[in-house]
Amino acid sequence: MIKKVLVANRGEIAIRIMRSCREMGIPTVAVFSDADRSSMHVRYADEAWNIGPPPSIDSYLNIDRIIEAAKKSRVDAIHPGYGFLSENAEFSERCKREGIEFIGPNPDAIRQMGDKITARKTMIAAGVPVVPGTVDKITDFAEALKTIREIGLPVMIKASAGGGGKGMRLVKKEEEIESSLRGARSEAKSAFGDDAVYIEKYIESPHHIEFQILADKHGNAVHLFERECSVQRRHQKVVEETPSPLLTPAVRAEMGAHAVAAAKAANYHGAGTVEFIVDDNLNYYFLEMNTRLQVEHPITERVVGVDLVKEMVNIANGFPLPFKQEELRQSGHAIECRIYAEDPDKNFMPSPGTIRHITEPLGLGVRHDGYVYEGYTIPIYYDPMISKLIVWAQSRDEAIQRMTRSLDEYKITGVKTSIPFLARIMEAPAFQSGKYNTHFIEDHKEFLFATPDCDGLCEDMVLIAAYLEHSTKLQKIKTNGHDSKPSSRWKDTQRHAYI
Amino acid sequence: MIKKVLVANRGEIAIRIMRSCREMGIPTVAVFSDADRSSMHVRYADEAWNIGPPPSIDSYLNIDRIIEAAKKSRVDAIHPGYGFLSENAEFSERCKREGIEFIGPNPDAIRQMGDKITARKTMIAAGVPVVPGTVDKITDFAEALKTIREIGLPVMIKASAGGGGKGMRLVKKEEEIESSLRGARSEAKSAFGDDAVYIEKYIESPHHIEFQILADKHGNAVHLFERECSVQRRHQKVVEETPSPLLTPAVRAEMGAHAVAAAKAANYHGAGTVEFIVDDNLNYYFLEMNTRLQVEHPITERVVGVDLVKEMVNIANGFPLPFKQEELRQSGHAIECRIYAEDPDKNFMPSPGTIRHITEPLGLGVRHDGYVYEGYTIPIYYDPMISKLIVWAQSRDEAIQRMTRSLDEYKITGVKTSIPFLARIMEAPAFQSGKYNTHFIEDHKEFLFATPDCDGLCEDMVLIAAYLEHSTKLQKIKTNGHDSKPSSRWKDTQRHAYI
Amino acid sequence: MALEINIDGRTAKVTEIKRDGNVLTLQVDDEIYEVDALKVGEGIYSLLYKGKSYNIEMIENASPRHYTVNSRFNTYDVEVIDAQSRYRASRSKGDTAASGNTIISPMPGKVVKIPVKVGHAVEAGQTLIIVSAMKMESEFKARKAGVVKSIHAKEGETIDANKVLVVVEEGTGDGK
Amino acid sequence: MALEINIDGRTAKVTEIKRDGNVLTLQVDDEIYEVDALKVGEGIYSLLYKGKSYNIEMIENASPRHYTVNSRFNTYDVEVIDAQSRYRASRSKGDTAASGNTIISPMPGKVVKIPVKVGHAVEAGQTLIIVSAMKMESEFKARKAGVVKSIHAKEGETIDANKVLVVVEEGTGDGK
Repeated sequence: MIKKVLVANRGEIAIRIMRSCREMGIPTVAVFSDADRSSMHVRYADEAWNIGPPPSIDSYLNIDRIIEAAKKSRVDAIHPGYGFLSENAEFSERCKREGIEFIGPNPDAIRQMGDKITARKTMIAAGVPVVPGTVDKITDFAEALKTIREIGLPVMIKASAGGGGKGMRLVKKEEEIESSLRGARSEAKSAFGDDAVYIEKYIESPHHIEFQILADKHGNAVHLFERECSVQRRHQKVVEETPSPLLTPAVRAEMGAHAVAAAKAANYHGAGTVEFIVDDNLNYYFLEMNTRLQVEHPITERVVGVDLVKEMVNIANGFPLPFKQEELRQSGHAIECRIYAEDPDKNFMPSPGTIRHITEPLGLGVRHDGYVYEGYTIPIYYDPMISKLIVWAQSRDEAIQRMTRSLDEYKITGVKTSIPFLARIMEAPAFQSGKYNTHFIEDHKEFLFATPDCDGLCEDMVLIAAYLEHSTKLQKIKTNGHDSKPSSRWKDTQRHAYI
Repeated sequence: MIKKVLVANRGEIAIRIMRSCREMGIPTVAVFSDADRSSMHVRYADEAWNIGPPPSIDSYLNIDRIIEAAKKSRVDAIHPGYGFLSENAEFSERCKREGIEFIGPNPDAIRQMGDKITARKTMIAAGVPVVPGTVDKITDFAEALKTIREIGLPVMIKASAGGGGKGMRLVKKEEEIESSLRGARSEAKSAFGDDAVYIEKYIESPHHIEFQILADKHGNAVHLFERECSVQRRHQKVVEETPSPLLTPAVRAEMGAHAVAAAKAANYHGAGTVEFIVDDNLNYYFLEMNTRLQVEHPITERVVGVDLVKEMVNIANGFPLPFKQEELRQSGHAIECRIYAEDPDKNFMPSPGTIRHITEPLGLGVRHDGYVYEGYTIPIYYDPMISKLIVWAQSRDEAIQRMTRSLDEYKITGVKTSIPFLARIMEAPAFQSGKYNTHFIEDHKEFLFATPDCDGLCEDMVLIAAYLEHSTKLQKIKTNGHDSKPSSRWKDTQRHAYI
Repeated sequence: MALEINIDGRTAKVTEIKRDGNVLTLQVDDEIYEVDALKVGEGIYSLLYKGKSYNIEMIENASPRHYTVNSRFNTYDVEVIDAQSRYRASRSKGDTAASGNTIISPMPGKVVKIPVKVGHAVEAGQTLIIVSAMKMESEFKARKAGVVKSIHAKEGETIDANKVLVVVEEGTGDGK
Repeated sequence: MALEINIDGRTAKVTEIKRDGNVLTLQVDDEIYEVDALKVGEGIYSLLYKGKSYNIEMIENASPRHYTVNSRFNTYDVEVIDAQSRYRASRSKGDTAASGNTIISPMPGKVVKIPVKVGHAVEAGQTLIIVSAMKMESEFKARKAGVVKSIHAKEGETIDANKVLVVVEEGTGDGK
């Protein structure tokens, strides 16, 4: 039985894990870099140990330091969260060697799914559909031509030694095949000295839909339905929802069964996510498997009514899954928005800094997983995500309305955030209709970055607030650079003291 | 169709109502007294109008001022919240006369349920069980004796002109009947000049269990199951939960049907609550009906999955109920804790003041309905309840664990709160076992007010924090009484300005 | 710096030995602690001692030297004893304030009623003033018999916390 | 007091006429407003104008005169124009800072690489410095051709926002 857990992470996910552990009566140990002494996860944990300098490579990615902290605090398990060491097979293996339970899959499963080629081969063997394409590289022109005709247009030709877009060609028309193939190969040859290529089906309006799975150590596995993650920028998810507005019950059941098959093929245990790419006609293909807890796991928790972290701990303890597939249901609709400290108007440039004020959204159907607080300085070293806002409602429409009002309530000053951008997404007709794919942000730039019309009045109100803020600031310079509010409060106290 | 709503209330309930209106796309209007300009509901609303001086009688209870604000802002409906004018038949009537929809029952239903005798008679006529006892006052000794024998012991004899405990006798034993009756009557005679008495069955271990009902204007009514509200002090609810750990499915269904019958008997529409007193043997008796939204409504919302405020607005709009009784289910378990600004160690003396710091509990299964913020001064004029913490989990045990960790996370400085007291309730074996009644706080004083054992170490840590806080304070007096933190932040800004 | 601090009846001496960034070395009575201490909000402290994480909330009471302090599982009554209060305590034997017959408001509120007047003789337990805050009325009573010396509030007046309201002089009233 | 404030390109003059508690009378260009204005948190304002409730969040930008401002539905770029900046703008025609060939960090971060040295001739668009913050690298490039005059950061150094990093003097390098 796991009696004490070290959480090898920081930020909101460290706290989210500690919350479930605390509810289970399991004390937790935090680790922190020099940049994170004031971070919330250090206060939240029952114990906290410093593991080195700010850069991740010296602290949160430093296996030796983390194992050292685990031994010092005598934990019997480590939860890696997401990111950092969560998909590091070496770390999972090291934990095993040190006699510490790694709350996640075994090293082999991590390795098998971490290598794209191995993962693809495993899925094909398990009967899970993968994006049609060549498994091995092609050096022969005629063979390439034959493969393309088999797969059917459009296809993507990729240099097998490639990267950075070099030796890559999208082929949409029959008459382009030969010239594109020739072009890709010669570009690959000159760039990498190797003209071998891969050929893959090109999905035109791709949807990114993933399935949550849970598997125990006794061979039982279930899926907890899907998450629609097609609202992305730079391949990073921005908004997720469940159920997906695209899927039909039949396709959902089929994909879920494939996700379970994928987990079983990898001999998987713990929580994992099977990602699919889906086209407008509901053809779906295995993309990859994430062998860890996902950022967007809360929407699944809300709609299925399961605490995924507690299930992970129970699985690590060797317990069998407490439910069967047929006992799980989706109830209502959940949406997650990721709040980043960034400036949407400046190409999403990171905006680290000190939080001056937060008003958090509250009330019915709102879950807020965050870690920043007033006076906290967001370090420059780590991810700019500061919180996740999750709402639930009976229907998708109501969930969008609830997210809109929650974003409305959410006020942060001190740093710039993606909140106004997320509010625009909720208002976008394409999002509201549920008809969107991974091109959504690119395709609706004009709407998303436009400033909605406002009468001169509200502009004048902003000017008045600006006047107030700045004139107070100027006043303070005159009166010696001191903030008057806390000092007057202090004077009140003084007055009381000497009555 | 309701297009704009004035909320005739303040604090958390005003905001809670505005949230649902906003989600429905309905603009809201706040009203505020002179003491509430800085209160959150003023900022939350789309419009806000001052309605007078701080005392409630001059503002939140001032019908004329509220109607005036309603006309000025051209709303077509008023939501009264709870407390203040919510159960005021005159106000409901005035709204009707002014052509403003009162989001609540009609004046007759309010009156009928507001008068205890009428309510009792209505319930008896509708076949709803009431506490056995005399309906009319008894002046004849022999008749009193006969009535007591009919009702069965124990009974409570109450002076019909009475009050303040005078002329009141609890009779537990057969041989006490005559002397108690004589004593009560002579005490009543000398105190009030009238020796008439009422006789009522005395419920020894009373549970306070209420049923939420919703009724539309077309004669449809459903109940949304029960709320167990037996954790009380001075007849004020402190913790509520649903489902009640006491009820069986059969008794629940029976009581629910009676609650619906009660609503129909009163020709009721809107949201209402039928309160029952229940003994250990699951005998239950109608106590009263609250003709308004209840403080503890969120636990019902969470377990049934319904937004009660939205349903109230829809009912006011004349829509039929969107569900039938058989479509409603209880899913999981919810608990609410009421957070008061009060000092549990000083007989719950109110603790108004300025909030210096808040850390709000977040994460899976937590709902927080509050209205105070950092820097906000809680006025002395109104209710000391500052927020409600609601948790949900699959099971009752897990819900208690979740509430415990949420109370743990909830940190407020500046004013004293009931948070530590609530945390003790969650830890009390009697509460955890689910076997408690309205005597719970009184019966477990020793446990609830005890300071749990702590090694000398944690006492020393408190001393160290006290040292830090106080020595910083003394330092500040020396350096001119100014708080150093904001000023140093300001200096940073200055430095930037002139680079 | 050193402070004498009373915690739930125990008086302890806290002496600062060294301060190195967040890391403080302090002596509490005979024990020496090296603690990583951080103020993370108004009245909120995060302490790390030998890896253990302690979160302490300091809530100022009616006077700036009195605190109600919450640690994770406990609530403490803490009072800093300073030179001034020791001095006051030593010389104020006959002082009405020290003898506890002065009514000081423990919270802000509104004066509902003052049923006595200056010069009135009052008995121990007699109500001197009724204050209302947050829909609850509190009666403040004379702890000893005496004569009302002064009244510093009016009915209907809104008062701050820690304000002297009524002072009663010991002894029986001489009808004056 | 009066301030000239630029909002998304429009320059407006805001003059305070009267202040009575929370209630302010202000003139914005030709319009006169009586507004009930309250600061409710750091950078958070609640305004009531003719009953309408406006909530405004002021987020300071790299300089204390620049703000990003959120109202309920809009985000604005706001800059207060003060005498000093007008003065600087008027006299700094030939100034490198004003001509925009000085790289100033818009955010705190860590210097990853400085591919140029003092004295190097650089072309417009050439990368002068790469700064990393929150797992994202930003390249800062020369806006015009010129010569690197000074460098105020080192590779690996952690820098604050609004720090001058690299100054480029206009003109071609003379090989010096």
